[in-house]
Amino acid sequence: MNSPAGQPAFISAAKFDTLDLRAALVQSGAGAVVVFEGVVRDHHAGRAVVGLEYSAFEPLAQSGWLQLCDRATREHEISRVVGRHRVGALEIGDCAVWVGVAAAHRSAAFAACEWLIAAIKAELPVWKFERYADGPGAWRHEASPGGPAAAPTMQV
Amino acid sequence: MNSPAGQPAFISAAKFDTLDLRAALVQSGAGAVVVFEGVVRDHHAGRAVVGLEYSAFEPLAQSGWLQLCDRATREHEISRVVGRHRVGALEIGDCAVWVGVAAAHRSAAFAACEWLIAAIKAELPVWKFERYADGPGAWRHEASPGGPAAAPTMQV
Amino acid sequence: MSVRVLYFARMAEVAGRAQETIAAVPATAAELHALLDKAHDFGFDRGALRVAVNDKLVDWDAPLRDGDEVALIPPVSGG
Amino acid sequence: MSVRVLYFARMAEVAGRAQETIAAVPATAAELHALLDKAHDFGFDRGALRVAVNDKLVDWDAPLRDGDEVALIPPVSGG
Repeated sequence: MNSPAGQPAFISAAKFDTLDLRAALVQSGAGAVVVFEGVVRDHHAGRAVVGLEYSAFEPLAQSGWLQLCDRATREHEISRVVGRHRVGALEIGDCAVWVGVAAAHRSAAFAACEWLIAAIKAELPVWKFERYADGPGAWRHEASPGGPAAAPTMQV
Repeated sequence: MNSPAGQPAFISAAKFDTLDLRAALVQSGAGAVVVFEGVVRDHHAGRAVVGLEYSAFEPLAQSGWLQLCDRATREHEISRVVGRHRVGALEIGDCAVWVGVAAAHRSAAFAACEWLIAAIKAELPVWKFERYADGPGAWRHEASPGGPAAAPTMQV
Repeated sequence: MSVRVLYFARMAEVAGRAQETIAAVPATAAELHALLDKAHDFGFDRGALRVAVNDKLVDWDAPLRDGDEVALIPPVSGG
Repeated sequence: MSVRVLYFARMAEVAGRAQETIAAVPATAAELHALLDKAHDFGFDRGALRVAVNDKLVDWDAPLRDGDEVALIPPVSGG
Protein backbone atom coordinates (compact mmCIF):
# COMPACT_ATOMS: atom_id res chain seq x y z
CA MET A 1 0.00 0.00 0.00
CA ASN A 2 1.54 3.29 -1.08
CA SER A 3 0.65 6.84 -0.18
CA PRO A 4 -0.22 9.23 -3.01
CA ALA A 5 3.38 10.49 -2.97
CA GLY A 6 4.60 6.99 -3.83
CA GLN A 7 6.14 6.46 -0.41
CA PRO A 8 5.17 3.34 1.49
CA ALA A 9 2.38 4.08 3.95
CA PHE A 10 3.53 4.68 7.51
CA ILE A 11 0.16 3.68 8.96
CA SER A 12 -0.86 0.06 8.47
CA ALA A 13 -3.94 -1.84 9.55
CA ALA A 14 -2.23 -5.14 8.72
CA LYS A 15 0.38 -6.98 10.80
CA PHE A 16 3.90 -6.11 9.68
CA ASP A 17 6.05 -8.51 7.73
CA THR A 18 9.20 -7.61 9.63
CA LEU A 19 11.38 -9.61 7.21
CA ASP A 20 10.04 -7.48 4.42
CA LEU A 21 10.70 -4.23 6.27
CA ARG A 22 14.22 -5.38 7.13
CA ALA A 23 14.96 -6.38 3.52
CA ALA A 24 14.53 -2.80 2.32
CA LEU A 25 17.22 -1.69 4.78
CA VAL A 26 19.70 -4.47 4.06
CA GLN A 27 19.34 -3.95 0.30
CA SER A 28 20.53 -0.37 0.70
CA GLY A 29 24.14 -1.57 0.80
CA ALA A 30 24.78 0.01 4.20
CA GLY A 31 26.88 -1.88 6.73
CA ALA A 32 24.93 -1.01 9.87
CA VAL A 33 21.23 -1.57 10.45
CA VAL A 34 19.46 -0.60 13.68
CA VAL A 35 15.83 -1.50 14.28
CA PHE A 36 13.46 -0.50 17.05
CA GLU A 37 10.27 -2.44 17.68
CA GLY A 38 7.58 -1.43 20.11
CA VAL A 39 5.75 -4.54 21.26
CA VAL A 40 2.34 -4.67 22.97
CA ARG A 41 2.81 -5.52 26.63
CA ASP A 42 0.33 -7.27 28.90
CA HIS A 43 0.32 -4.56 31.55
CA HIS A 44 0.41 -0.80 32.02
CA ALA A 45 0.87 1.04 35.30
CA GLY A 46 0.20 -2.15 37.23
CA ARG A 47 -3.04 -3.02 35.43
CA ALA A 48 -3.46 -6.13 33.27
CA VAL A 49 -3.97 -5.13 29.64
CA VAL A 50 -5.86 -7.60 27.45
CA GLY A 51 -5.42 -5.74 24.19
CA LEU A 52 -4.84 -2.43 22.48
CA GLU A 53 -6.36 -0.42 19.76
CA TYR A 54 -4.55 2.33 17.89
CA SER A 55 -6.17 4.99 15.78
CA ALA A 56 -4.44 7.60 13.64
CA PHE A 57 -5.14 10.66 11.55
CA GLU A 58 -3.55 9.11 8.51
CA PRO A 59 -2.86 12.05 6.19
CA LEU A 60 -1.03 13.97 8.90
CA ALA A 61 0.73 10.86 10.26
CA GLN A 62 2.06 10.16 6.77
CA SER A 63 3.22 13.72 6.03
CA GLY A 64 4.63 14.05 9.55
CA TRP A 65 6.56 10.80 9.14
CA LEU A 66 8.08 11.98 5.86
CA GLN A 67 9.18 15.21 7.57
CA LEU A 68 10.80 13.23 10.38
CA CYS A 69 12.63 11.08 7.81
CA ASP A 70 13.86 14.20 6.02
CA ARG A 71 15.11 15.70 9.23
CA ALA A 72 16.81 12.49 10.37
CA THR A 73 18.52 12.20 6.99
CA ARG A 74 19.72 15.81 7.13
CA GLU A 75 21.08 15.54 10.66
CA HIS A 76 22.61 12.05 10.56
CA GLU A 77 24.77 10.26 8.01
CA ILE A 78 22.20 7.61 7.19
CA SER A 79 21.27 5.96 3.93
CA ARG A 80 17.75 4.63 4.46
CA VAL A 81 14.83 4.84 6.88
CA VAL A 82 11.85 2.48 7.05
CA GLY A 83 8.99 2.92 9.50
CA ARG A 84 5.51 1.65 10.12
CA HIS A 85 2.82 2.01 12.79
CA ARG A 86 -0.13 -0.32 13.27
CA VAL A 87 -3.70 0.85 13.71
CA GLY A 88 -6.78 -1.18 14.68
CA ALA A 89 -6.96 -3.96 17.26
CA LEU A 90 -3.62 -5.39 18.41
CA GLU A 91 -2.92 -8.38 20.58
CA ILE A 92 -0.33 -8.85 23.31
CA GLY A 93 3.03 -9.47 21.61
CA ASP A 94 2.09 -7.69 18.36
CA CYS A 95 4.53 -5.18 16.97
CA ALA A 96 2.89 -1.74 17.26
CA VAL A 97 5.66 0.33 15.72
CA TRP A 98 8.75 -0.60 13.68
CA VAL A 99 11.55 1.86 12.86
CA GLY A 100 14.70 0.83 11.04
CA VAL A 101 17.69 2.87 9.92
CA ALA A 102 20.56 1.82 7.64
CA ALA A 103 23.88 3.68 7.67
CA ALA A 104 27.54 3.20 6.82
CA HIS A 105 28.46 3.55 10.50
CA ARG A 106 26.55 2.26 13.43
CA SER A 107 26.67 5.35 15.64
CA ALA A 108 24.60 7.33 13.11
CA ALA A 109 22.15 4.44 12.75
CA PHE A 110 21.66 4.20 16.52
CA ALA A 111 21.29 7.96 16.99
CA ALA A 112 18.83 8.40 14.13
CA CYS A 113 16.72 5.39 15.14
CA GLU A 114 16.47 6.56 18.75
CA TRP A 115 15.61 10.10 17.65
CA LEU A 116 12.96 8.86 15.22
CA ILE A 117 11.08 6.71 17.72
CA ALA A 118 11.12 9.57 20.25
CA ALA A 119 9.78 11.94 17.59
CA ILE A 120 7.10 9.47 16.44
CA LYS A 121 5.86 9.09 20.01
CA ALA A 122 5.96 12.82 20.70
CA GLU A 123 4.45 14.14 17.50
CA LEU A 124 2.65 11.89 15.08
CA PRO A 125 -1.16 11.84 15.38
CA VAL A 126 -1.60 8.28 16.64
CA TRP A 127 -3.54 7.28 19.76
CA LYS A 128 -3.63 4.19 21.92
CA PHE A 129 -6.72 2.69 23.53
CA GLU A 130 -5.99 0.15 26.24
CA ARG A 131 -8.46 -2.59 27.10
CA TYR A 132 -7.99 -3.65 30.72
CA ALA A 133 -8.76 -6.99 32.32
CA ASP A 134 -10.34 -5.32 35.38
CA GLY A 135 -12.56 -2.62 33.91
CA PRO A 136 -13.39 -0.45 30.92
CA GLY A 137 -10.70 0.65 28.50
CA ALA A 138 -9.22 4.11 28.12
CA TRP A 139 -7.62 6.30 25.52
CA ARG A 140 -4.16 7.41 26.51
CA HIS A 141 -3.07 11.00 25.97
CA GLU A 142 0.30 11.26 27.69
CA ALA A 143 2.50 12.99 25.18
CA SER A 144 2.74 16.74 25.10
CA PRO A 145 2.21 18.38 21.76
CA GLY A 146 5.17 20.16 20.29
CA GLY A 147 6.89 20.99 17.08
CA PRO A 148 9.77 18.94 15.72
CA ALA A 149 12.20 20.96 17.83
CA ALA A 150 10.78 19.46 21.01
CA ALA A 151 11.07 15.85 19.97
CA PRO A 152 14.75 15.00 20.37
CA THR A 153 14.85 15.94 24.02
CA MET A 154 11.53 14.41 25.00
CA GLN A 155 11.41 11.06 26.75
CA VAL A 156 7.90 9.81 26.18
CA MET B 1 23.29 -25.67 18.52
CA ASN B 2 23.96 -25.04 22.21
CA SER B 3 27.18 -24.43 24.05
CA PRO B 4 28.06 -26.80 26.88
CA ALA B 5 26.59 -24.31 29.35
CA GLY B 6 23.19 -24.68 27.66
CA GLN B 7 23.34 -21.15 26.22
CA PRO B 8 22.74 -20.76 22.49
CA ALA B 9 26.05 -20.60 20.63
CA PHE B 10 27.22 -17.09 19.84
CA ILE B 11 29.34 -18.28 16.91
CA SER B 12 27.45 -19.76 13.98
CA ALA B 13 28.66 -21.16 10.67
CA ALA B 14 25.09 -21.11 9.34
CA LYS B 15 23.15 -18.09 8.06
CA PHE B 16 21.00 -16.58 10.78
CA ASP B 17 17.26 -16.99 10.86
CA THR B 18 16.65 -13.42 11.97
CA LEU B 19 12.94 -14.10 12.58
CA ASP B 20 13.95 -16.81 15.00
CA LEU B 21 16.43 -14.56 16.82
CA ARG B 22 13.81 -11.80 17.02
CA ALA B 23 11.15 -14.17 18.35
CA ALA B 24 13.20 -14.91 21.48
CA LEU B 25 13.26 -11.19 22.27
CA VAL B 26 9.59 -10.50 21.59
CA GLN B 27 8.54 -13.51 23.68
CA SER B 28 10.26 -12.00 26.70
CA GLY B 29 7.24 -9.75 27.31
CA ALA B 30 9.30 -6.58 27.10
CA GLY B 31 7.85 -3.56 25.34
CA ALA B 32 10.99 -2.32 23.59
CA VAL B 33 13.23 -4.32 21.29
CA VAL B 34 16.38 -2.89 19.69
CA VAL B 35 18.37 -4.87 17.14
CA PHE B 36 21.71 -4.16 15.51
CA GLU B 37 22.75 -5.98 12.36
CA GLY B 38 26.16 -5.75 10.77
CA VAL B 39 25.81 -6.42 7.06
CA VAL B 40 28.63 -7.35 4.66
CA ARG B 41 29.36 -4.38 2.41
CA ASP B 42 30.77 -4.48 -1.09
CA HIS B 43 33.66 -2.13 -0.35
CA HIS B 44 36.22 -1.24 2.30
CA ALA B 45 38.55 1.74 2.29
CA GLY B 46 37.74 2.39 -1.36
CA ARG B 47 38.46 -1.16 -2.54
CA ALA B 48 35.80 -3.43 -4.01
CA VAL B 49 35.20 -6.38 -1.69
CA VAL B 50 33.85 -9.54 -3.29
CA GLY B 51 33.38 -11.52 -0.10
CA LEU B 52 34.39 -12.01 3.49
CA GLU B 53 35.48 -14.80 5.68
CA TYR B 54 35.30 -14.73 9.47
CA SER B 55 37.13 -17.01 11.83
CA ALA B 56 36.80 -17.20 15.59
CA PHE B 57 38.30 -18.84 18.62
CA GLU B 58 34.99 -20.31 19.63
CA PRO B 59 35.44 -21.26 23.30
CA LEU B 60 36.68 -17.80 24.19
CA ALA B 61 34.16 -16.03 21.95
CA GLN B 62 31.37 -17.91 23.72
CA SER B 63 32.60 -17.28 27.26
CA GLY B 64 33.44 -13.67 26.39
CA TRP B 65 29.94 -13.15 24.98
CA LEU B 66 28.34 -14.50 28.14
CA GLN B 67 30.45 -12.11 30.21
CA LEU B 68 29.34 -9.18 28.03
CA CYS B 69 25.70 -10.23 28.46
CA ASP B 70 26.13 -10.40 32.22
CA ARG B 71 27.69 -6.98 32.33
CA ALA B 72 25.05 -5.43 30.08
CA THR B 73 22.32 -6.93 32.26
CA ARG B 74 23.92 -5.60 35.44
CA GLU B 75 24.42 -2.09 34.08
CA HIS B 76 21.17 -1.63 32.14
CA GLU B 77 17.55 -2.41 32.98
CA ILE B 78 17.10 -5.01 30.27
CA SER B 79 15.24 -8.29 30.22
CA ARG B 80 16.85 -10.31 27.43
CA VAL B 81 19.88 -10.33 25.15
CA VAL B 82 20.33 -12.39 21.99
CA GLY B 83 23.49 -12.31 19.89
CA ARG B 84 25.14 -14.25 17.11
CA HIS B 85 28.23 -13.89 14.92
CA ARG B 86 28.81 -15.70 11.64
CA VAL B 87 32.02 -17.52 10.75
CA GLY B 88 33.07 -19.02 7.43
CA ALA B 89 32.52 -17.53 3.98
CA LEU B 90 29.99 -14.70 3.77
CA GLU B 91 28.55 -12.98 0.73
CA ILE B 92 27.77 -9.31 0.19
CA GLY B 93 24.52 -8.53 1.98
CA ASP B 94 24.86 -11.36 4.52
CA CYS B 95 24.33 -10.54 8.17
CA ALA B 96 27.70 -10.95 9.92
CA VAL B 97 26.61 -10.07 13.43
CA TRP B 98 23.19 -9.76 15.06
CA VAL B 99 22.63 -8.26 18.53
CA GLY B 100 19.18 -7.76 20.01
CA VAL B 101 18.10 -6.43 23.39
CA ALA B 102 14.63 -6.43 24.96
CA ALA B 103 13.72 -4.06 27.78
CA ALA B 104 10.74 -2.42 29.43
CA HIS B 105 11.95 1.00 28.27
CA ARG B 106 13.61 1.83 25.01
CA SER B 107 16.46 3.97 26.34
CA ALA B 108 17.95 0.98 28.20
CA ALA B 109 17.50 -1.22 25.12
CA PHE B 110 19.29 1.28 22.86
CA ALA B 111 22.12 1.87 25.32
CA ALA B 112 22.74 -1.82 26.01
CA CYS B 113 22.58 -2.78 22.33
CA GLU B 114 25.06 -0.06 21.32
CA TRP B 115 27.40 -1.01 24.17
CA LEU B 116 27.24 -4.70 23.28
CA ILE B 117 28.14 -4.28 19.62
CA ALA B 118 31.03 -1.98 20.55
CA ALA B 119 32.26 -4.56 23.07
CA ILE B 120 31.88 -7.45 20.61
CA LYS B 121 33.96 -5.60 18.03
CA ALA B 122 36.59 -4.54 20.56
CA GLU B 123 37.02 -7.76 22.48
CA LEU B 124 35.68 -11.03 21.19
CA PRO B 125 38.19 -13.24 19.35
CA VAL B 126 36.72 -13.02 15.85
CA TRP B 127 38.66 -12.05 12.72
CA LYS B 128 37.65 -10.84 9.30
CA PHE B 129 39.34 -11.79 6.04
CA GLU B 130 38.40 -9.59 3.09
CA ARG B 131 38.58 -10.88 -0.47
CA TYR B 132 39.16 -7.97 -2.87
CA ALA B 133 38.20 -7.69 -6.52
CA ASP B 134 41.59 -6.18 -7.43
CA GLY B 135 44.10 -8.39 -5.63
CA PRO B 136 44.73 -10.91 -2.87
CA GLY B 137 42.70 -10.84 0.33
CA ALA B 138 43.81 -9.73 3.76
CA TRP B 139 43.09 -10.41 7.39
CA ARG B 140 42.04 -7.30 9.24
CA HIS B 141 43.43 -6.58 12.69
CA GLU B 142 42.20 -3.08 13.52
CA ALA B 143 40.82 -3.36 17.00
CA SER B 144 43.08 -2.84 19.98
CA PRO B 145 42.99 -5.52 22.61
CA GLY B 146 41.67 -4.51 25.97
CA GLY B 147 39.68 -5.71 28.92
CA PRO B 148 35.95 -5.12 29.25
CA ALA B 149 36.63 -1.71 30.78
CA ALA B 150 37.97 -0.43 27.49
CA ALA B 151 35.03 -1.46 25.39
CA PRO B 152 32.31 1.09 26.14
CA THR B 153 34.41 4.03 25.09
CA MET B 154 35.94 2.45 22.00
CA GLN B 155 34.60 3.32 18.59
CA VAL B 156 35.75 0.48 16.37
CA MET C 1 -21.47 27.50 4.20
CA SER C 2 -19.99 24.85 6.45
CA VAL C 3 -16.83 23.26 7.84
CA ARG C 4 -16.25 19.61 8.63
CA VAL C 5 -14.60 18.74 11.96
CA LEU C 6 -12.64 15.57 12.76
CA TYR C 7 -12.29 14.20 16.29
CA PHE C 8 -9.91 11.53 17.53
CA ALA C 9 -9.47 9.23 20.51
CA ARG C 10 -10.98 10.61 23.73
CA MET C 11 -12.31 13.68 21.93
CA ALA C 12 -14.27 11.42 19.56
CA GLU C 13 -15.44 9.40 22.55
CA VAL C 14 -16.62 12.54 24.39
CA ALA C 15 -18.27 13.99 21.27
CA GLY C 16 -19.87 10.64 20.53
CA ARG C 17 -18.74 10.88 16.92
CA ALA C 18 -15.59 10.95 14.80
CA GLN C 19 -16.72 13.89 12.69
CA GLU C 20 -19.43 16.44 12.33
CA THR C 21 -20.40 19.23 9.98
CA ILE C 22 -20.83 22.72 11.40
CA ALA C 23 -23.28 24.84 9.39
CA ALA C 24 -21.23 27.97 9.84
CA VAL C 25 -17.72 29.16 9.12
CA PRO C 26 -16.12 30.70 12.22
CA ALA C 27 -13.46 33.26 11.38
CA THR C 28 -10.57 31.25 12.81
CA ALA C 29 -9.66 27.76 14.05
CA ALA C 30 -9.62 29.21 17.58
CA GLU C 31 -13.22 30.42 17.25
CA LEU C 32 -14.31 27.05 15.93
CA HIS C 33 -12.57 25.32 18.83
CA ALA C 34 -14.25 27.60 21.39
CA LEU C 35 -17.65 26.79 19.88
CA LEU C 36 -17.03 23.04 19.89
CA ASP C 37 -15.49 22.91 23.34
CA LYS C 38 -18.55 24.70 24.75
CA ALA C 39 -20.81 22.14 23.05
CA HIS C 40 -18.84 19.00 24.03
CA ASP C 41 -16.63 19.94 27.00
CA PHE C 42 -13.72 17.80 25.77
CA GLY C 43 -11.67 18.18 28.92
CA PHE C 44 -8.47 19.32 27.17
CA ASP C 45 -6.92 22.76 27.48
CA ARG C 46 -6.59 24.28 24.04
CA GLY C 47 -2.84 24.54 24.69
CA ALA C 48 -2.69 20.73 24.76
CA LEU C 49 -4.28 20.46 21.32
CA ARG C 50 -2.99 20.99 17.79
CA VAL C 51 -5.17 21.85 14.85
CA ALA C 52 -4.92 20.93 11.17
CA VAL C 53 -6.88 22.45 8.30
CA ASN C 54 -7.13 20.36 5.14
CA ASP C 55 -4.43 17.97 6.40
CA LYS C 56 -1.90 20.66 7.34
CA LEU C 57 -1.03 21.80 10.87
CA VAL C 58 -1.89 25.48 11.32
CA ASP C 59 -1.89 28.09 14.07
CA TRP C 60 -5.09 28.69 16.00
CA ASP C 61 -5.52 32.09 14.38
CA ALA C 62 -5.61 30.52 10.90
CA PRO C 63 -8.69 31.76 8.99
CA LEU C 64 -11.32 29.22 7.94
CA ARG C 65 -13.05 29.01 4.58
CA ASP C 66 -16.21 27.35 3.40
CA GLY C 67 -15.65 23.61 2.97
CA ASP C 68 -12.55 23.38 5.12
CA GLU C 69 -11.86 20.16 7.00
CA VAL C 70 -10.60 20.91 10.49
CA ALA C 71 -8.91 18.20 12.60
CA LEU C 72 -8.52 18.70 16.35
CA ILE C 73 -5.47 16.78 17.51
CA PRO C 74 -5.34 15.83 21.19
CA PRO C 75 -2.08 14.76 22.88
CA VAL C 76 -0.75 11.72 21.05
CA SER C 77 0.12 8.28 22.43
CA GLY C 78 1.50 6.28 19.53
CA GLY C 79 4.47 3.95 19.67
CA MET D 1 56.36 -32.83 27.84
CA SER D 2 54.66 -30.49 25.36
CA VAL D 3 52.22 -27.62 24.87
CA ARG D 4 49.84 -27.12 21.98
CA VAL D 5 49.68 -23.63 20.41
CA LEU D 6 46.73 -22.16 18.47
CA TYR D 7 47.14 -19.42 15.84
CA PHE D 8 44.45 -17.27 14.26
CA ALA D 9 43.99 -15.01 11.25
CA ARG D 10 47.22 -13.39 10.07
CA MET D 11 49.26 -15.23 12.70
CA ALA D 12 48.03 -18.56 11.30
CA GLU D 13 48.76 -17.29 7.79
CA VAL D 14 52.31 -16.28 8.74
CA ALA D 15 52.96 -19.50 10.65
CA GLY D 16 51.46 -21.51 7.79
CA ARG D 17 49.36 -23.49 10.21
CA ALA D 18 46.51 -23.07 12.70
CA GLN D 19 48.19 -25.02 15.46
CA GLU D 20 51.42 -26.72 16.37
CA THR D 21 52.81 -28.79 19.22
CA ILE D 22 55.93 -27.56 20.98
CA ALA D 23 57.99 -30.41 22.48
CA ALA D 24 58.91 -28.36 25.51
CA VAL D 25 57.13 -26.49 28.31
CA PRO D 26 58.46 -22.95 28.65
CA ALA D 27 58.07 -21.57 32.15
CA THR D 28 55.56 -18.87 31.19
CA ALA D 29 53.28 -17.78 28.35
CA ALA D 30 55.72 -14.90 27.74
CA GLU D 31 58.62 -17.30 27.26
CA LEU D 32 56.56 -19.42 24.88
CA HIS D 33 55.60 -16.32 22.89
CA ALA D 34 59.23 -15.18 22.62
CA LEU D 35 60.21 -18.60 21.29
CA LEU D 36 57.42 -18.66 18.71
CA ASP D 37 57.83 -15.07 17.59
CA LYS D 38 61.52 -15.76 16.93
CA ALA D 39 60.58 -18.79 14.83
CA HIS D 40 57.73 -17.18 12.85
CA ASP D 41 58.22 -13.40 13.06
CA PHE D 42 54.48 -12.71 13.31
CA GLY D 43 54.76 -8.96 12.95
CA PHE D 44 52.73 -8.09 16.05
CA ASP D 45 54.10 -6.46 19.18
CA ARG D 46 53.39 -8.66 22.16
CA GLY D 47 51.48 -5.73 23.67
CA ALA D 48 48.95 -6.03 20.82
CA LEU D 49 48.27 -9.70 21.61
CA ARG D 50 46.30 -11.47 24.30
CA VAL D 51 46.96 -15.00 25.45
CA ALA D 52 44.62 -17.74 26.67
CA VAL D 53 45.60 -20.98 28.37
CA ASN D 54 43.06 -23.79 28.25
CA ASP D 55 40.34 -21.39 26.99
CA LYS D 56 40.90 -18.73 29.66
CA LEU D 57 42.59 -15.37 29.18
CA VAL D 58 45.72 -15.14 31.35
CA ASP D 59 48.58 -12.72 31.98
CA TRP D 60 51.82 -13.25 30.09
CA ASP D 61 53.57 -14.34 33.27
CA ALA D 62 51.13 -17.22 33.75
CA PRO D 63 53.05 -20.48 34.28
CA LEU D 64 52.64 -23.28 31.73
CA ARG D 65 52.16 -26.95 32.46
CA ASP D 66 52.59 -30.09 30.41
CA GLY D 67 49.62 -30.52 28.06
CA ASP D 68 48.42 -26.92 28.17
CA GLU D 69 46.71 -25.46 25.11
CA VAL D 70 47.91 -21.91 24.51
CA ALA D 71 46.00 -19.55 22.16
CA LEU D 72 47.68 -16.41 20.87
CA ILE D 73 45.02 -13.79 20.18
CA PRO D 74 45.91 -11.05 17.68
CA PRO D 75 43.88 -7.81 17.47
CA VAL D 76 40.29 -8.70 16.66
CA SER D 77 38.12 -7.54 13.76
CA GLY D 78 34.71 -9.10 14.27
CA GLY D 79 31.38 -7.37 13.75
